[in-house]
Amino acid sequence: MSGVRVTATPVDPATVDMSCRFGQLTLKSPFLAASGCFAYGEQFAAFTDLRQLGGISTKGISPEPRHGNPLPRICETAAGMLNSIGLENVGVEVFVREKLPFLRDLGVSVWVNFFGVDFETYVDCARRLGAAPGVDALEMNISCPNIKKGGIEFGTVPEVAHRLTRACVEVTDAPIVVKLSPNAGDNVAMAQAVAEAGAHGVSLINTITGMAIDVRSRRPRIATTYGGLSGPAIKPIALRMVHQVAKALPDLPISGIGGVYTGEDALEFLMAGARCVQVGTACFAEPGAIVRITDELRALLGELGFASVAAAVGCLEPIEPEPPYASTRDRGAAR
Amino acid sequence: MSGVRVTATPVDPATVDMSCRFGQLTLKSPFLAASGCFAYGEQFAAFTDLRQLGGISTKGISPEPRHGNPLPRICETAAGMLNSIGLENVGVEVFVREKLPFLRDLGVSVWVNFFGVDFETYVDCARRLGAAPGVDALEMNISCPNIKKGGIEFGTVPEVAHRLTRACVEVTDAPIVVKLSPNAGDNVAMAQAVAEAGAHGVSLINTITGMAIDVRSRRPRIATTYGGLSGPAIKPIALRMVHQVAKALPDLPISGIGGVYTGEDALEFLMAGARCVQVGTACFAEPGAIVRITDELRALLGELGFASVAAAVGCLEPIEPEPPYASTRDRGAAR
Amino acid sequence: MSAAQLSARVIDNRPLTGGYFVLTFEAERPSAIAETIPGQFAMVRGAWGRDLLNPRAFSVLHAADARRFSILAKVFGRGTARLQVVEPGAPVTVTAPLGRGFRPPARGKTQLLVAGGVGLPPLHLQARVAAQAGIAGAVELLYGGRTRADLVLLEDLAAWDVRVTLTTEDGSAGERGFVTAPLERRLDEARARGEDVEVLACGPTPMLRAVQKIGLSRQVPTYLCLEEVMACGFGVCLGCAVPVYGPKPYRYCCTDGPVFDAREVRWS
Amino acid sequence: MSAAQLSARVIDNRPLTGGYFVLTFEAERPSAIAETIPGQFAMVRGAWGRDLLNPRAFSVLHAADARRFSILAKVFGRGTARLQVVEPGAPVTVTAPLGRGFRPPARGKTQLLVAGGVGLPPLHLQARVAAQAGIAGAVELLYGGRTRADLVLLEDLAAWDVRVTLTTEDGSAGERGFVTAPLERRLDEARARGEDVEVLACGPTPMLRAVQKIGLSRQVPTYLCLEEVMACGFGVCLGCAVPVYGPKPYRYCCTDGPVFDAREVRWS
Ligand SMILES: Cc1cc2nc3c(=O)[nH]c(=O)nc-3n(C[C@H](O)[C@H](O)[C@H](O)COP(=O)(O)OP(=O)(O)OC[C@H]3O[C@@H](n4cnc5c(N)ncnc54)[C@H](O)[C@@H]3O)c2cc1C
Ligand SMILES: Cc1cc2nc3c(=O)[nH]c(=O)nc-3n(C[C@H](O)[C@H](O)[C@H](O)COP(=O)(O)OP(=O)(O)OC[C@H]3O[C@@H](n4cnc5c(N)ncnc54)[C@H](O)[C@@H]3O)c2cc1C
Ligand SMILES: Cc1cc2nc3c(=O)[nH]c(=O)nc-3n(C[C@H](O)[C@H](O)[C@H](O)COP(=O)(O)O)c2cc1C
Ligand SMILES: Cc1cc2nc3c(=O)[nH]c(=O)nc-3n(C[C@H](O)[C@H](O)[C@H](O)COP(=O)(O)O)c2cc1C
Ligand code: FES
Ligand code: FES
Repeated sequence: MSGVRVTATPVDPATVDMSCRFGQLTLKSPFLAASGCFAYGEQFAAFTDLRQLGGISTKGISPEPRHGNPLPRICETAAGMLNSIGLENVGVEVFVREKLPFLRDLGVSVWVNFFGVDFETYVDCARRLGAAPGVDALEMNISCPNIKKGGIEFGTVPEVAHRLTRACVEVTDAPIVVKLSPNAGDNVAMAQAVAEAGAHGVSLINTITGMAIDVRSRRPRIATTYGGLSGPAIKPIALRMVHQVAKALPDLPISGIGGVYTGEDALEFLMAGARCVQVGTACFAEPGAIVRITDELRALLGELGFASVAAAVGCLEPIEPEPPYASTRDRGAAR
Repeated sequence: MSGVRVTATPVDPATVDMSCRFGQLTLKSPFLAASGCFAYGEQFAAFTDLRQLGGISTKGISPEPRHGNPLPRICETAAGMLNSIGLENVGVEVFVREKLPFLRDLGVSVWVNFFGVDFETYVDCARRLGAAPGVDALEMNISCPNIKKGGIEFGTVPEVAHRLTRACVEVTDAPIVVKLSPNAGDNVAMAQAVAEAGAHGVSLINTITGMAIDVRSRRPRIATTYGGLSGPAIKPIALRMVHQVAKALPDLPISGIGGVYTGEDALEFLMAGARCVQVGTACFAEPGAIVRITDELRALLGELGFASVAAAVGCLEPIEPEPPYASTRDRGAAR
Repeated sequence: MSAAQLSARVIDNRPLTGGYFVLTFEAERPSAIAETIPGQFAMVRGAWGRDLLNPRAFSVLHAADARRFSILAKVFGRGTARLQVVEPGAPVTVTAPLGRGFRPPARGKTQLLVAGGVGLPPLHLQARVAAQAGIAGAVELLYGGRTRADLVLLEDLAAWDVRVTLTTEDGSAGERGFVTAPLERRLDEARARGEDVEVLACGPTPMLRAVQKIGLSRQVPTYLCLEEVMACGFGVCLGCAVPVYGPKPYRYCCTDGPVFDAREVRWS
Repeated sequence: MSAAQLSARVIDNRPLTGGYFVLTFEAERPSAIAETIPGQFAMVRGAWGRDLLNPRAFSVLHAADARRFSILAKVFGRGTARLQVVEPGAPVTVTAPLGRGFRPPARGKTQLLVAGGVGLPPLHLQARVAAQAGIAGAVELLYGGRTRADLVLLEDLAAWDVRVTLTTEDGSAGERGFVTAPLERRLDEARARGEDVEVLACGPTPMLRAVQKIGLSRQVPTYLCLEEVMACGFGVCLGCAVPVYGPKPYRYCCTDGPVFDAREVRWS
């Protein structure tokens, strides 16, 4: 069977240090609920122990409330799903007044995912949310594939992303984590640009623009024609992007996102260089998914001899080279 | 249930015209075997009736023979697989002498997939292959994620792709179909660039660069660290790219590729605007896959009232708008 | 909300006519499932690996106790196809009970239960509730299908003494045609008699659209149990939007519904 | 090549000790499976939807006739986990027989069959062939496992009168240690006797590497049945490369192998 098995003496899972450092931020677990898959958290209280999470990234917040897109908004694809919700949200004011207190009281890291429809509204959003008590970080979504006006260009042109990030960083003390678009040509350039602009870290990846067609109605399965692809289908792409950025910018904290369903998936992201991991689509079928995944990671880290989450971050090793090829006829094929 | 069902009177599948026009090329069926998934065709003769295919795209050919990459070269992912074969091939000379005659005698459309390691070798390859008898089209792979030297930049910078395409078009009479990279930022710009350079059509998509990690060996599952993702997982992304290019360049023939496993998958590509469809990974688990998929498409076209493959191409319709929203209190919520 | 995520096992898979089947589950631990209100639903996902990612929504047909409940289904696509062949013992993940159901039956008022196809379960449960409350006369079922085989579980309704009117498109059982025809007659009769009626409907969207028109034009209180594609079922993905009139353009099938007042649904 | 794509059904799923199980399939139509040479394999894929995309390779354990054949497996990952629980009647797609097997047993020459874990099937079949040819004495099985439960199908070998040497790492059966110890002793004995021997081995890569060293150092003809990750199994994906010495740096496990001359494998 392929792959040597690194033999490290197992560690008692109970003793594994699950805490996670993401730049200045310390999380008690490396798992956050991914934006848009956890709403504002309340609904999950009925299903799972929210206090066991490392943190929660909220549904994307805009300065003004937004209604969503026409339906259908979602459809399933092979090992994934498409969505075009339209960044529906309650807006900054209602969020701060009605949603934030609940999150703050959970004692988990609160990342407020936000966006604007243009430069000014991004900055305005960052200022107002950053000033709200109980916000641990602002996750700036410059990568939403579903919003027509604005959005996209911020996520694809490094210079633009740099200017936007700098402007937001300047109006708040809250650390800003920029969520990058997998649809951008060059993620390393994007990450570099926002890092130089003062971003605290980056989140990789958002959904990948995709499409599905209902051949019987001859219509797209998503009202807006295209939607964002999420789920296990995109994991290999997300993992590659995380690894590329981690290699190029080893000091930049990365929050790995994309198709995480098990503790093993999460460990792949950590080994690739992510400091923490977000879980999105998995929470739909199984509201308690993150707690299960956390237990699985703890057990796996113990089994593989990692004393802490931190020890696993970026520990990927290169494949050992094959013995040199020589067409030595004497040892050559017999048959 | 979502989606109106377009009610067209069914057609007897036996009478459905399965022939397919791809620019000047006429194929007896819209299905080609995708490059690298069918080798040079011989092996499949034992499993399936090759004469039922519309065509075959060969393993990528380079001027000189190439050995492949170290192992592991493949691994499975959710609804997909990663590969980094390294464009191993027998080279132009051996291909023309030993492989081409077999393909020519099948009476299916022979697309020779080719690449070079730099500008000159691309052009040299196009000249020599284009001159070989029995080559119906040259599929220029400017998008291989696995080859270090050269390759990638040709597939990501429109100007470079334009120059390369023009140079190849000038040295051969064989129609050149350019296989684009899904890793490029803007596929429409790429398609436009190669179309203006004289490309006969484009193939969309090649594999998407991805990664997987074996957490027990702490090593990548692919020796070259990254590999190309194929299979149903990428279908929504491929379909979106085909649709984007078809909308922007309605006259440019597109060969749709990515995760096709059933006749319904193929019909989605046709409706999105592809003139023909290639099947790759599906041929591994089921060497007879293309014949099955062809039968499924024929039956489905009949059921849905399409008299021909051509009638289905680009027939996607927009979703009908919802009745206007009015907050008419009188009709407002009762509960 | 008193819903919970449950690990359950299939304990029975009973095929009926017309490709319908009744699946019965037993959860590891008790939950509020026994208090399910007709129209409330469960999100069900089998051990489907990573291909079928999302659970599927099914109205609760009956909850025998706090651990055992059943659904009525028919093969529609890939998920229901897998459920149709599950063997007893197969594990499923369930979140239930979800959503808002129908208002309860009440003496002195007649609820006309209009069912089509897989829309039967909520109304079948409503009839059960009425019967158990000793007011079987407060509900009447109008039940339509393409053909006789599409009309299932009639024996229960007979046992409960619930008045049932059947229609089939091919006339193989009951009256030939759509279920909306007897509905209109019954409503006219009620108006003539000055009878206090309301309409509760669940079934294919075309049927619900017709029922909406009929109910609104006659100004009879009409409630529709809707189906939308759902990813979560508890209000977080925002995928199941329903276009409505009112303060906002959309409400959510899974949390505001699946039962909606016909007046607010923005369709026709 | 006489291989074919076959639609088959599971007709038996027999659990053995140590988590091993024997699956028997029956193909819809006859094929060359009955002529399988020991070491040749089948690519097997169940009705796995779109999640597990590729078939899995399994050495043919035995082909009773042109339609029925069986494999020996153990749960390793996701695919074998699904196969372990298949019920009779479950459909599978099979391409077989594939690859090049071992050279046949012959009078006057002793083949030492070295097996470890799931590497047993090709050697078990080789022993069967020898026994059926009435030359059971031309083969000897050296069979190693972690513990007694890992050693399966011994009853067959006993019935065929094949000489068997067992080893277990914990000493629970046969000699304590690795199978390579008795192999070295046996080779020394053969050299002393001037006996004509060759080594046929299949098992975990570490075992095969050790066998390669032993065989090469003693210049005994040694053949290794290798395992590589495979997508197709018939030479088109080029995924199953094996590093070799010779005219080219790689050959293919599925078409040039899975049986390779130990001298050409570029490992140690
Ligand atoms: C509140 C609610 C209650 C339901 N109760 C029942 C019930 O009691 N019995 C029953 O048999 N079915 C019921 N359904 C419908 C059931 O959820 C769908 O049949 C199921 O989702 C289809 O899944 P599938 O995997 O078979 O089809 P898929 O392969 O998932 O989908 C096939 C096609 O149907 C569309 N689709 C998928 N799910 C839905 C949906 N929920 N609504 C509309 N279109 C959809 C898909 O977009 C696709 O075009 C209910 C749905 C809802 C929302
Ligand atoms: C020629 C040949 C004959 C074989 N004969 C048998 C047999 O008789 N009985 C038996 O039980 N098994 C046999 N195998 C091994 C069997 O194919 C693997 O156990 C199977 O592929 C693992 O699949 P899985 O889904 O259980 O594991 P997966 O979940 O697919 O893989 C788990 C891990 O194993 C790796 N892996 C997957 N397949 C292979 C492989 N073929 N070789 C090495 N590593 C792999 C994956 O990369 C992954 O890291 C044979 C393999 C080959 C190539
Ligand atoms: C229904 C849905 C809504 C989402 N909404 C947002 C959002 O508002 N802001 C954002 O940055 N990402 C959003 N995402 C993207 C997720 O946060 C995550 O990046 C993506 O789904 C990949 O992770 P997953 O595969 O674990 O779901 C959304 C994803 C889904 C499925
Ligand atoms: C093993 C393997 C080898 C491939 N080799 C080539 C190649 O040589 N040239 C090329 O243009 N595409 C190559 N491809 C890409 C396929 O032609 C196709 O574009 C891609 O796999 C997506 O289609 P699929 O999902 O149907 O497999 C290869 C794909 C696979 C899986
Ligand atoms: S199904 Fe997710 S919000 Fe309704
Ligand atoms: S497994 Fe595909 S070439 Fe060997």
